Order: sequence, then structure tokens, then C-alpha cells
Amino acid sequence: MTNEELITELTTIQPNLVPEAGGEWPNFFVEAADWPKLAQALRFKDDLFFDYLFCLTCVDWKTHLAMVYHLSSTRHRHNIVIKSKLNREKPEIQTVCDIWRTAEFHEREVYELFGVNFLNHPDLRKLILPDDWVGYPLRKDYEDPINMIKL
Amino acid sequence: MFLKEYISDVAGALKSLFIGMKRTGYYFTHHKEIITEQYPDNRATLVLPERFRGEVVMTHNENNEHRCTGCTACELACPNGTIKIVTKFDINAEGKKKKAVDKFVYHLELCTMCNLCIQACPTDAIKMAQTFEHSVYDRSLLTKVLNKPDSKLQEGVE
Amino acid sequence: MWSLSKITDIIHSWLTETFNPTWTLIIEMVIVGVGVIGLFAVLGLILVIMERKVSAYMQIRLGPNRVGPKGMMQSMADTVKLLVKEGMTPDGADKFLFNFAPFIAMIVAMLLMAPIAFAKDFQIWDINIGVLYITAISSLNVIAILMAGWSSNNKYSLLGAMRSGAQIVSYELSAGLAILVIVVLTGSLQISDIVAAQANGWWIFKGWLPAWIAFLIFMIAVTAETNRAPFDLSEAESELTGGFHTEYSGMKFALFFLAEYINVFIVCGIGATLFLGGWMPFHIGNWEGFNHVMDYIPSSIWFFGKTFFLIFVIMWFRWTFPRLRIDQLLNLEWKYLLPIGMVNILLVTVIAILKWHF
Amino acid sequence: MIEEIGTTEQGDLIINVGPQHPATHGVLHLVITLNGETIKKIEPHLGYIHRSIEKMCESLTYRQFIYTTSRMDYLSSHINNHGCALLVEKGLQIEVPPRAQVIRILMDELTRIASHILWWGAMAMDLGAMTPYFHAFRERELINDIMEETCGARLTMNYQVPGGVMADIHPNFQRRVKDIIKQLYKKLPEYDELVTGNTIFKARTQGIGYLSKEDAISYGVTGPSARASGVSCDIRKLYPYEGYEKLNFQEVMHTGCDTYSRYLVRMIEIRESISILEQLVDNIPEGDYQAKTKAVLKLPKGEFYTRVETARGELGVYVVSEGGTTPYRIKFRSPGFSNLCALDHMTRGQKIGDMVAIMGSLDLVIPDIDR
Repeated sequence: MTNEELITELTTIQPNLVPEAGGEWPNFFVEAADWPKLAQALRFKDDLFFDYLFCLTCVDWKTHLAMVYHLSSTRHRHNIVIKSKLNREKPEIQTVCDIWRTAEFHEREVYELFGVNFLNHPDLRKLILPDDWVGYPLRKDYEDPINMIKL
Repeated sequence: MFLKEYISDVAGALKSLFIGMKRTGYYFTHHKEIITEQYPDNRATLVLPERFRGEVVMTHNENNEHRCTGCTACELACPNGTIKIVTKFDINAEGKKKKAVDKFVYHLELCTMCNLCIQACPTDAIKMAQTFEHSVYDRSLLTKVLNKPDSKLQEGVE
Repeated sequence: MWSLSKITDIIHSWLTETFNPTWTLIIEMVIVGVGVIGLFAVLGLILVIMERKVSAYMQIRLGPNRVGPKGMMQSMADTVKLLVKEGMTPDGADKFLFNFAPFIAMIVAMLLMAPIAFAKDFQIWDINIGVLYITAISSLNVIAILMAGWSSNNKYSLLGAMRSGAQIVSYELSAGLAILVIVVLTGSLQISDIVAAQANGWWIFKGWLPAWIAFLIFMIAVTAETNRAPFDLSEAESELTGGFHTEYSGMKFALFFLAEYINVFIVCGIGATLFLGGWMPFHIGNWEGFNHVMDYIPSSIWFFGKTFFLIFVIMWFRWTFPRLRIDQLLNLEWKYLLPIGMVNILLVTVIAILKWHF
Repeated sequence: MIEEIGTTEQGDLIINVGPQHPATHGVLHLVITLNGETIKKIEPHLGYIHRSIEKMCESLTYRQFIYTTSRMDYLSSHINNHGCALLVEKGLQIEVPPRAQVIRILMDELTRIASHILWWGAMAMDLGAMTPYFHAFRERELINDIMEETCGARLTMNYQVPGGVMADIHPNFQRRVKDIIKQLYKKLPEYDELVTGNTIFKARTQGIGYLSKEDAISYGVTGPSARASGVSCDIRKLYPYEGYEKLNFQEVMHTGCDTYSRYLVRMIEIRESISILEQLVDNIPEGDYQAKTKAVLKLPKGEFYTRVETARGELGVYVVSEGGTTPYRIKFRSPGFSNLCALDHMTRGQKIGDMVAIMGSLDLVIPDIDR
């Protein structure tokens, strides 16, 4: 499926998607509340069939956080990027680790480094940092005078 | 047939084991194949390739002159803050004040030998040396001043 | 062929003339004890350096080569290092059992020395059930390992000890069956009889196929019984770090280490005695001249030569093969070695009854 | 769809494997729940050597951040650098000279061979055979010598810079590559003698650590580990970069899905890489080895993503740029981290000895996981 077809297909599934220009692959912004439904459609609809979540991350835009999901289909070989803006004070989004299992670890990583709370995640604990770590290191306003070296 | 299969299983397994033993037996008896290098003993004959990145040094010619203008390009290029250049103002022949390098401080303990400073240097003042035995008992010994005492900027280097 | 019995006889008669029988026995025991401990030390040193050199050459490297000429004193240096190392006892360990286990391993290894014929007429104790004695005592080794594993208060050690228990208990069966083949052929359990029966040819040549199979099974089973790779599951270092001796250090570890090597030496000595004729020289049929030359080589050299060859084979196994998994290890025993061993013993019984062997 | 989290019952044995453990090839910390010898659950605890490279890169310029990636997956540092260099080139639309492209591919494939050879030795060592490890190092040293001669370092090369490579190849380079090809052709059959055909090795690996195709995709497993499950995921074929499309090589696939097929895939991949080397070593075009670039690189505002095939799988570099000299946010989608996700799934119900074999076959490099 070409990028244009993908865009039209997805906007029919989820009318309030906001396509973003630029980038190599189609970019969409989705409301956090609509994400689980869209994810189901992306994964299980035969002509979409995005079965491979190859990158899951988060970007701190200072005003808000943005979840970024890079999806690919091993059958149709098309790629897509889904983004979702989250409230910086109380970031919450539904987990997708029941759809793409690789998300389990990636979401745990995002959880501890950005503080995004993944609803219904089966095992949302700290993965990399010690359990008593305070703060979210990859946020832009994170300061740690002891461990951070500023050049 | 069960019995036939059983016997061929055992025979095949034993054969594969003997093939492996033949290989190790070959190396046991062929001492030419030994590849060990006797490191501290062969230090005299050990030649490192000229591109090997051991540490940053500053080249000085026979008149104790270096080529560093103190432009801090290397300091900016370094990802780790390994290099710190302390500048001073020299008064040159025409009586003008001119910026020059006072101390080229190099922290070997921070250096990752990435070669970016060498690439950045516009006057080829620094280069990578092939030394590699850097361990010392006192960490402060790893902080080095690269320009030799009383060294001057080479004529004609801008 | 000269024998060492003259020397031992002279010492014995001199002692009986000088002292009363009780003192004679005590003094002789002391001499034997000192001799065995000395042999232990020497063997430990030799086998450690041998293992390191064998592994080095198979791994295309030089191995130890700094201490002494060609690194021959390396094992001395190792011993000194282990001696001066602190022998720690973990906090939660069962202190008595923990400290006692290495000694059991050593004592078992020492006891096993008794019936081995090191040379012609040179044997500590020519007991009439020699082979049975060896199989019985060698099973005690598992107690030391279980003790060490249990008392360390370490889960790795416990797992290793449990594996070792299952392993040694099962592999004793095939080792026993393989030994039984020779017992059937000889008709005696006494070591000196078994060696004497091989005067006109070693069992490995005389016993045809059954002896070959028995020899193979014996080698596999004793490798497993001494916890050597590829059967070193009780100390599998990539799974259980150190297995049952994870928590041991210093001299206590050295005792385990030494006991392992002594056990290897003993089982190889038994293998040499049973299958390769012990101290008997190599003879070929009617080649009188050749046989005569062979007779001039001292009997102890024959014994140690054969034993060290078998030790080398076991080391060869270790540095070639990957390790088995615990269930495969037991599979190998119960599905392959044991049935084959049983068929083999039937076969050899038939051969022995019909006198088909030489 | 998620497997239920294994519950800890009375009588279960919980052991910590690592952070310092011979099987973890570094400092991975696994908490294993055992029932006897059978694994009920594996929980990786990461972070022992986490250096937060992603945060570090936010304060490094586009020339500087490349060197940090050598420290991620130190066995395929060249390919990591390559991915980052590609990203900068994509952002700035720099044309890489053909000579630099060929040199890059040659270096990538040499790195891949070195990594796979070391993996072969380490895998055999995990299963208890020490000797292959040393034999593997013999060939690996030769490759490292080439790296040392041309790139200036043995492990963390930092040879690829935006626009090409840092220096031209050494005059000896072609001769030495041919030597290593000859040497490998001679020694690879020995590898098979020692390990591949060995009946114990086969027994230890066949049918162990089953990972179906669907699971492999769902867990995001890439690289040889996924190709052994029949997933076509070689970035060099699917999204060719640097002229891989012009080369004649196979994407090695296997449908065994078990540890042994993962082993076989890597062994065949070594041969495929050798064939790539053979195709290129005599056909290095003349010309510049580095394109002209500005002293200060500034990526335009936007988002960039590049993917390269490292020895372990797909490395994705995701950069969000605000138009400055440093990335605003950088994310490395490292193959090791995703491959680790499947470890728990693959080891359930297996023996503790199998866990070692499965971990070996996944070829985990811990700094790649921890970043």
C-alpha cells in the first residue's frame, strides 16, 4: 500500500487522526483515548497488518510528551508512525503490549525514563534504574548534579 | 527397525565425537599452529600500525617549536572535555599582542581515542601516538601538558 | 623382570626383627601413609600442570611458561597461592559440614589408593575383593559433594550437588558392569589375579568386542563419575558458576581440586589395570626378542605410562566436547550405556563359558 | 494474549544469575524462578552498565555523537557508526562518494564476520566446550589487525564520519582481506568439525528455545535470531543502503525456529559475508573517501530514522532535530533489547542448562541492551 492509500485508509478508520507532513513515512497524531482501538485495527486489519512494532519511544517537548510508535508490516512492507500527545503532568496511555509483545519492555523503559503511565500494563516496574530512583532522567528538565556531567 | 536405528544412532554419535577429537588432537601435536604472542617479551619487536590511536601528542620540531595556535578547535571537537587549552597573550616582533597557547592540557583518563580532535585541528599540531601502556599508579599522572616547556609557535603557522 | 618385592621384604623383615608385631604394623602404616600423601602431592602437581599444558596445546596457545623451565613449576606457584589464601566460611553455612566435606573427598581418594598395583609386587593391600572395594569406596565420593553443596547455603551449590548425586549414583552402574566384564573373564576380584591373568596379553586384546565395549563404557562412566567435562554438571561453570564448590576458597578448595585429580588418577589406574594389563609389559605372541626388550622396562613405568595415557584421553574429552544437559546425561546412562553394558555382560559370559577368548 | 506472569509458589527456587555470571557474557542480571531444574520464569533486571547514551547524545554534536555508539554494541561498532553516519547524511542530503560506500560495506562485513566468529566461540563456551573459543579468537584477531591498520583501533573504531570514512584504506588492506578470506575458507570446515556436527552440541541445541515466526515478529526479534524462525528481516535486502542492492548475496533463512537453526543461520551468514567481501575487495572504486562537509553540521528541523543491519539485528537510529547542532532527542532501537524481550517466552519450561544455550543463541551483548 502506498503512503497516500495508507493515509486515506487510516482516516476512514479513525476520522479524528491528524496527519503530519514531512518524514519518510506517514505520520499521524492520535488522541490517547483512541489509541487502543486504532492499534487493534492496525494490527489485525488484513490490508494494514502492522505486526511489527520496531520502535517505541517518547519525546519530551517541554509542553507535552509525545509517544512515538514506529510500525511496520512484514507482509505488506509498509511503515507508519503513530504519535500521541500526552499531558506532561499526568501522562497516561493504554498499553499495547497485548498487541505487540515487544512493547512490554519498551514501555517499561519509557515508564521509568519519562514517567509515562501505561494503563493495564501487566508488570509496570522499573527496568533499568534502581527501584528508589526519583525523577525521570530523559525529561528535558531533569537535573542530577551528582551523576550528570555537563560539558 | 528399532535396533538398527539404535545402533546407527550410537555409531553416528561416536563418529562425530571422534571427528572433534581428531581436530583437537591435531592441534595438540602441531605446535607450529600456536598463535600466542609473548607480550612483554616481544616488546622490542612489537610494531603497531602507524594509524593506531594510543594517545594525543603534540609534535615539536628540533627547535622546540610546535604548530598549535591555540584556536581551541580540538577543544570544541572533543566529546568528553578531554582537552583544555589555556591561552596567554604573547607580544610578537611587531609589538602586537597575539593569542597563543600557554598550556595544552590533555586528560588521558577521559580520552576515548576517537580521533575527532586530530581531524579538527587546522594546523596539524597534534597527532596520535602509538603508545598503549598507559597504566599508572596515580591518576593525576594521566593529566598531561602537551606543549613542552618554553616551546614556541613555529614560524609561518597561522 | 625385576621386582620391588625384595626391597619391601627387606624392610618388613628388619621391622619384624626389631619391633614387636603391633609396632611393626604401626610403623608400616606410617610409612605407607607418608608415601601416599607424598604421592598425592606429586600427582596433584603433575596432573595440574599436565591439564594446563594439554588444554593449552589443544587451544593453540602456550600455557603456563613463566614459572620455572617451560612453566613446570606453575602448579607449585598455584599451591602456594592457594595455601596463603584466606579460607572463608560463609555466614549462613553449616560450619561443621562445610569444613568437613573437603576432608571426606580427600579421605575417599586416599582409601582408593590401597588396592592399586603400582608395580610388580608393589601394592599396599592386596585384598581379595579389590575390585569390589574400589567400586564401594568410590561411591562415597558423592557424600562429600552432597555435603559441600548442602552446607554452603548457596542455591548454585545445592543444584550442583543434587545433579552430582543423580549423576554419580547412575553412572556407578555402568562402571560396575564394565568392571564386571573383566571380573567374569578373569574369574577373580583380586587385583593381583587380574593383572596376572593378563601376562600373555591384555584384556583389551584378548577379550575381543566385549572388552572393547566395556572399555569404552568404562571410560565414559568414570569420566562422569569423576565429574569431568563433558559430564561436569555439578560444577558447570557457565550455568552454576562453580557448582558445589562455589563457596570454597583457599586450601579447602584446593582439597576438592586435588581430590578430583587423584580420583581421575585412580580411575585411570583401575582402567589400566583392568583393560591394559596393569604393570604387565606389552608382549606380542612369539616375538621373543621384542618381548625381552619390553621386559627390561620397569613395571612401574608400564603402569604409570598406561595410566597417564588414559588420563590424557580423559583430558582430551574435556577440552573437546560441550557439556551435556542433566536429562541427557541420565538418558545416556539409562538408555544407552546400561542396556549396552547388560547385553555386553551376557555376551562376555557366553564367551567366558565357551572359552572363546584367549 | 500475554502469558500469565509465572507465580511463585512454595518450593520454588529463585536464583539470581548475574550481574557477574559466566553465562551472561557481561553483566546481565536475570532473576530466575526455578522448579527443580525447570525454569518457570525469567525476569531480566537491566541497568547495571546503563550509561544513558541517549541523554549524553543530546549534548553532543552530530559529529561527536557517533563515537558513543561504538560503545553500545561493541562487537559491531562499525555498523552502529554506519547507522549514525547514514542518519546525518540523510538529514543533510550528503552524497557519499562511491569509494567510501564500498569501504563502508567492506568494513561492515568484516565486523559482521568478526562478531559472528566470536559468537561461535562464546556459544560453544556457554555449552561447556572451551577450545572453540580460542580457535575463534585466532581468526578474529586477524580481522582486528585489519581494523587496527586501517581504522586505528581494534574495537571502537569511530571510522565512519558523516560524509564518508575518516581515512583512506591502508595500502595493505586489500591483500590482508584476501588473506583472511583464504584463512576463513580453510578454517570454517574445522569449526563444523568441532561444534556443528558434534552430537552433544546437536542434542543440546536441537528443539530448544522454540520461537515461532509470529512470536518472533511480535516480540520484535530481528537479525539472525529472527531469520532462523523464517522471518525475512534483513535490512540489507529489504531497505538497502550504501549499495547493498547491487551486491549478490542471500538472505539466510531457516525454518527450524530452534537454537540449532539460529546457530546455522549465523554460520551461513559468515559465508555470505565472505562472498560480499570477495565481490568488493578488488572493485574498490577510485575517488574521494569523504565528501566535503561543513565544519559544523546542523540537521534541519524534523525527524529522521535510519535502520541498519548489525550483526545482531536491526539497529534503528531515531533523531528528532530542532535545527540545532545537537539532536533534540535521540533513540537507539537496539537489536539486543528487543531480542531480550523474547528470552522469557523462549525459556519457559526448559532446563537451566537450556537457558544458557538460548541466551547464547540470541547473541546478547549487554551494553547494547543497557545502552
